[in-house]
Amino acid sequence: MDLRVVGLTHVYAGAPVLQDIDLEIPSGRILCVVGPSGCGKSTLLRMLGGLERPDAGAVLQVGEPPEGCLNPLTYIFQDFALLPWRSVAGNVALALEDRRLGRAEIARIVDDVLARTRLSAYRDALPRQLSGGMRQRVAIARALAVRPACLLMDEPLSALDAQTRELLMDDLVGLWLREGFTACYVTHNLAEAVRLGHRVAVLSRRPGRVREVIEIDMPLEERAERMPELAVHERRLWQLLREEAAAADQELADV
Amino acid sequence: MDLRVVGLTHVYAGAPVLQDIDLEIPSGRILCVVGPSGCGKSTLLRMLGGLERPDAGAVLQVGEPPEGCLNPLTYIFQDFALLPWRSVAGNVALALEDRRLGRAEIARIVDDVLARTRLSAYRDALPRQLSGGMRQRVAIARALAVRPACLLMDEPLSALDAQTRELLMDDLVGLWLREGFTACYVTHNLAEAVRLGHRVAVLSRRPGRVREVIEIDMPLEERAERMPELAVHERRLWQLLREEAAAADQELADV
Amino acid sequence: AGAAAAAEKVAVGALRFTSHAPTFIAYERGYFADEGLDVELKFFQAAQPVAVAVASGDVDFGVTALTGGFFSLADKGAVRVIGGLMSEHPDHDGSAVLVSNKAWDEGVRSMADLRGRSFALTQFGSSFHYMAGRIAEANGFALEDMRLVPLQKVGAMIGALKSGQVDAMAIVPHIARPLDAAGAAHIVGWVRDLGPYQVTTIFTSAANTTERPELVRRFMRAYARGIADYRAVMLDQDRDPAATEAMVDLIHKYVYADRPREKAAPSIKAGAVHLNAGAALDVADVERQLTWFKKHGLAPAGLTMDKLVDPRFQPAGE
Amino acid sequence: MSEPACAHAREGARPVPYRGGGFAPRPRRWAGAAFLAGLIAFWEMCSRLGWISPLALPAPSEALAALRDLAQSGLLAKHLGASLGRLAQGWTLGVLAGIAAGLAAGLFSLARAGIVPLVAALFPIPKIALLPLFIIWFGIGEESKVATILFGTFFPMTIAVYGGVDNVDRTLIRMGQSFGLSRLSIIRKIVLPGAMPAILSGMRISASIAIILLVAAEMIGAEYGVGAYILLAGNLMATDQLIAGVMILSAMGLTVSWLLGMAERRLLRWRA
Amino acid sequence: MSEPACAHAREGARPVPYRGGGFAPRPRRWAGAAFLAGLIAFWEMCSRLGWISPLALPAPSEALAALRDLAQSGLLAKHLGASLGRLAQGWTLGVLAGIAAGLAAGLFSLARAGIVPLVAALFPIPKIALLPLFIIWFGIGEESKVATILFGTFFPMTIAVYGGVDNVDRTLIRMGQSFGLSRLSIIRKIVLPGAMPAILSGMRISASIAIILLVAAEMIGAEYGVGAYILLAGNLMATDQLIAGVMILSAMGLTVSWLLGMAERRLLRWRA
Ligand SMILES: Nc1ncnc2c1ncn2[C@@H]1O[C@H](COP(=O)(O)OP(=O)(O)OP(=O)(O)O)[C@@H](O)[C@H]1O
Ligand SMILES: Nc1ncnc2c1ncn2[C@@H]1O[C@H](COP(=O)(O)OP(=O)(O)OP(=O)(O)O)[C@@H](O)[C@H]1O
Ligand SMILES: [Mg+2]
Ligand SMILES: [Mg+2]
Repeated sequence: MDLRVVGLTHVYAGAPVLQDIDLEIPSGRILCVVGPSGCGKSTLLRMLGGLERPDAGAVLQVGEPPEGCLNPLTYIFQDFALLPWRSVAGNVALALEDRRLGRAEIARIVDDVLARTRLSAYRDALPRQLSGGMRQRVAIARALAVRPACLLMDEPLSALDAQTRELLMDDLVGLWLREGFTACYVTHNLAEAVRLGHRVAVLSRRPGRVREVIEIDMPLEERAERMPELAVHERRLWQLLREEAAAADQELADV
Repeated sequence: MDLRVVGLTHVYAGAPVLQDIDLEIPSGRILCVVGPSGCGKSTLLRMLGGLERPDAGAVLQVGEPPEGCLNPLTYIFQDFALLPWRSVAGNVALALEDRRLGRAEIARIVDDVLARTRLSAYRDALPRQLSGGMRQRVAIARALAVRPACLLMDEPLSALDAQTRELLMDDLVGLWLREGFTACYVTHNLAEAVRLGHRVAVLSRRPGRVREVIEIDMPLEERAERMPELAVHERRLWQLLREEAAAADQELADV
Repeated sequence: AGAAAAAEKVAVGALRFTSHAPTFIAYERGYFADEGLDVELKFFQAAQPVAVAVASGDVDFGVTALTGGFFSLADKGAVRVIGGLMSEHPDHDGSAVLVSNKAWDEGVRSMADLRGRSFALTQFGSSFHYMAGRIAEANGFALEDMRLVPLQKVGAMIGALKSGQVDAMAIVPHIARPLDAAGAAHIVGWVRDLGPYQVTTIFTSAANTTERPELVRRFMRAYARGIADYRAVMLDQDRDPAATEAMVDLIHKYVYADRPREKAAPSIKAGAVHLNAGAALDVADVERQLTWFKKHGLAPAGLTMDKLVDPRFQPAGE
Repeated sequence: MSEPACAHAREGARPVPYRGGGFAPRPRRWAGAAFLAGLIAFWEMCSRLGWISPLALPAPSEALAALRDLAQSGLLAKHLGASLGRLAQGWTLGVLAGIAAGLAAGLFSLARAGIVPLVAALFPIPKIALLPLFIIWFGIGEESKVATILFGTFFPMTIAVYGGVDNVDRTLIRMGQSFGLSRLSIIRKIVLPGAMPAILSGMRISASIAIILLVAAEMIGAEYGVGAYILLAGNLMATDQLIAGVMILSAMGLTVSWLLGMAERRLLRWRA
Repeated sequence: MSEPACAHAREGARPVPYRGGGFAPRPRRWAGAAFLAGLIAFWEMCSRLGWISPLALPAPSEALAALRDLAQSGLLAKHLGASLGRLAQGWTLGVLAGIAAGLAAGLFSLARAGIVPLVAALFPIPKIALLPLFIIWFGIGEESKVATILFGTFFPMTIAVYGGVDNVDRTLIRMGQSFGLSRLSIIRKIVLPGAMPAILSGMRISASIAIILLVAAEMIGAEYGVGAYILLAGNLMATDQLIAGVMILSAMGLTVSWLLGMAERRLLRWRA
């Protein structure tokens, strides 16, 4: 299932946020999106998932989601969006409850994803009893539980410690290798972007436009070992962002 | 004003979270704290700021805060803690309102910190109209506004884009050079830790203990240029955390 | 009458007051059953809802004072008066007129002194309102010369009188006497001195009078026996103490039932009132009342005696 | 959105299904007014066709005629003036006292221990049952009427406010403490605005209760007042006037609801 | 905490001042009961010393004596049974209908446009004023009594519930939609639990109102019932019985409040 963004434009209360975005996420590929804070990345992701209607343009899905996939387009929210009244297991189960799965099947899936996100010991804890990083892992576990065809991830690893992040990144790569999902991955961490993205789209400052899309050919599974070779891409991204920031500073100075 | 942590221990509902923590933050120094997610970093920070009472042990403050400092121990919360009903400027002003400053003085300080965090254009926006990164910048602006003697920062940069992060890190270094505040800085980003910390404390997995404290002698102002030299520290931290994670995995496997 | 076959179901609205005793007597002693009536008692907290319930057909018979609301229902063709029950009688204590200690100290000694004074009533259009009108009329001043204060409940009226917030009120003797005796207020006159007064009447729905006159007649016969029993014992309680105690026992089942009998008995005895023998109706006084209510805009102008009273159910004689 | 979608349709592409939206009712002013008007028209029709007996409910036109009579007699203004004065006093005092008590119960353990059971014990006491005692306590003047309304609004307000305070996000309070705000500042700037949705909801409820209690309040020696008018109409079984009086109360309720709706839109603008 | 603090005191060190805590009232069971008991004892004392005239308020001991008489006559159980039955029916129906209407008004624009003004217009209508009409509409049986309580609880419940629904975090709802939950699931699993604090607060208010309305409900043709008992006591000017009846109502209110407190602790455990 490919996703295609065509001429997408959005305006919040008179202020344009996204302008003429054209993007393509071919089936089984990961698109990373980077850009200055407030440039509209989260907004773009909401439109990809059908949670918001663009003012102009469209998000198209080409082809069918694969078998066994419970929720084709699945989010990981920037602010986690956990139900405070449900335990960790309950929050994960929520995503499965409308799917006509047996109780036992649900329990099995929940156990599985909690183990993969190293949360088994916190099954029955309430969100308020968890640390920030643990909450984010619950949100990731919930997303993994529905076997998504396309994952829409809004800085999914930002609150995690380096170690867990590394592990989950490996996990994501492994998952991708096994299941070949499509993904749009918003991040601020350029190392993450070059590690996970088949392509990296750089958005300009608000109103967000696509400034450049960088292709990275190296297979995902090799990247962990060949990080130094990726540095060139990281530097290129860094430079693009720096230019954006400089331009923004210029604007502010003009005001 | 030094901060000293003596034999600090805390238990949440029967489960120990922090155990026998001894730490020293000398006046004008920055202590970075790293550790696995859920090991009690935020809890430790709450106790440093007097927001929670430890079950045993104490947090001591040695000496007086410097002149002109409005709120000696100042937080930057992991989840921002912005008042949803106040505008950006109003949220920053909140911290100043109980201080017998004139209206004009408050407005001046607010303008100043909003400019420093590049939020001047969003003075009157409400939190719900801001992106995640912008919210975090508001929280930082609010903390800077009270000219703290000791900043207690809980992953203050995690939701920011690389560029803004770099700028704010420079800003923090600049601020520190000018005003020499004391700080306890919790982060998951090891690069940040070695860039900002005079010392870096590594906590073990839950229940958190101090596993090691690394001293970094290089002056802060030189670090931006001499990053490669810092790599050795970063690798050392990485290794310590990796061991913790391995041990945690071991435990989980045993369960 | 032929009771046995199929007793007719009849609902009677009742209030837990001693003045409703004939209802309880006729019910307990089987007088209704003798007439082939299968009576069900329905209890109310105030008389007006009984009239509404009769109008809506939920209840067949009730007892009420003549009030603005009742006249209005009669005018709508819903209810009709078929007999008289309680009345002021020269030989018996009826309602007394009380004044507060404050008014007494200011020199109010008789009903004539009530001009310019405040007078408590439950509601406008109630029988208390009418009594105030009679007092004014008999003493030669206008009703407007008194300040009428509606207080909804007898309890509230007494409270207001005791605390001197109103100057005067009219009330049944078994409340008036103890107040006077305790020095909480002063009796300055009796309503019976103002002339004959038909206080409460028996009524039924207009539909019953036209469609089931025979039933109404049977009810009235049974009711009259209840009244006769009551009069025989309660109006001269010392003549046959055993009968009196039996009557008190009967009434105590319905009135003051939540108090022990020994506490309830004095109240029941003191509450004995004058009831018209044979449920005879003082038609002339009813007409006088209707005129008065109409004059003060408290009854519909179009209401006639024909519409209000159905005289066919009056006993031939005592 | 439709054009590009069409352009790509032949390649088997279709727009991502829209799943968001909803759960955000927008005020539709005219719909509400039209609905009420329709309801009254329907009632009039039923009355005219004889589907509703005049004994059960007079036609709205009759009630309106009674209302016109009242207005022409000049008494409407007197009744309204008397009632609105009592309402304004009783409700304002009740709401302020309720906010104070609710805040105390929401903030202090000891206050909660005293206030919650007291409210639970005293709120269910019917004002009409206590009328005789009210007369002795507060007399038969304006005090007793204002007191009736005050007591009626104080309790629900207290409950709503402390429920709202309980629901204020504790991390915001911790934030205020960390900036060294005084207790009073925290209450004024964090707790009160945070509890504002519940306070407004409580004001909606207590305003209606205050209007209801007009009748009870004006049972005691009231010469003028909408409640007194209704009581008299009830005593005389003048159902057209009764309904006219009830319509005045309804109009008051609608006005208060409309004012509170405006206040809500202003004060809760920060909510999505 | 004290030992190390002392050890370091001579070096000029002092513990960081504790600024957190507070703003989290803990239930203190005994304090509440003790407070009420103290209040009643104080009242008794005032009565005995003659500071409160028996005219203004009978002593609690007299009311308790009346209560004992009532219990011994065997009527207490009958009164209580009748009233509790009416309460349970009327309140349950009113609460359920209120939750349904409140949810609808909180979720759908059109329902809101209809329900909000209707509630604003009908809630302020006093039940006592309509008693004559209630008799004609619902008769004098149990229906009219249950209906009185139902109408009294339905409106405040509706207001509380839609206020609560408005306050549910919209990002949680978007999350539910993003996982393709059905509308019903979102309402059941996200909106209802999110509005639960407001629903419980509304139940507190409506339960008290239901108890208040017992008196109004039992004005019409009630043979047994606490309200009927109070009305009779009022008619007969028996203030000791009046207060005894009021005490029964208070006890009911306390019981409901206690039950709801337990429900709150269970259902809202997730709150800090
Ligand atoms: N409801 C809203 N009303 C008005 N403006 C909004 C609203 N939501 C978002 N915005 C504005 O839209 C812009 C884009 O927001 P968005 O959350 O998409 O940014 P982002 O790229 O995800 O930023 P970050 O990296 O900081 O998360 C921001 O400038 C924000 O102020
Ligand atoms: N209120 C609470 N009740 C019970 N347990 C709690 C509570 N708050 C925190 N904890 C537990 O204490 C531990 C430490 O939490 P803390 O938030 O300090 O972690 P952290 O080191 O900041 O993690 P992160 O890096 O993910 O933010 C966690 O395991 C958490 O489950
Ligand atoms: Mg974002
Ligand atoms: Mg943390």
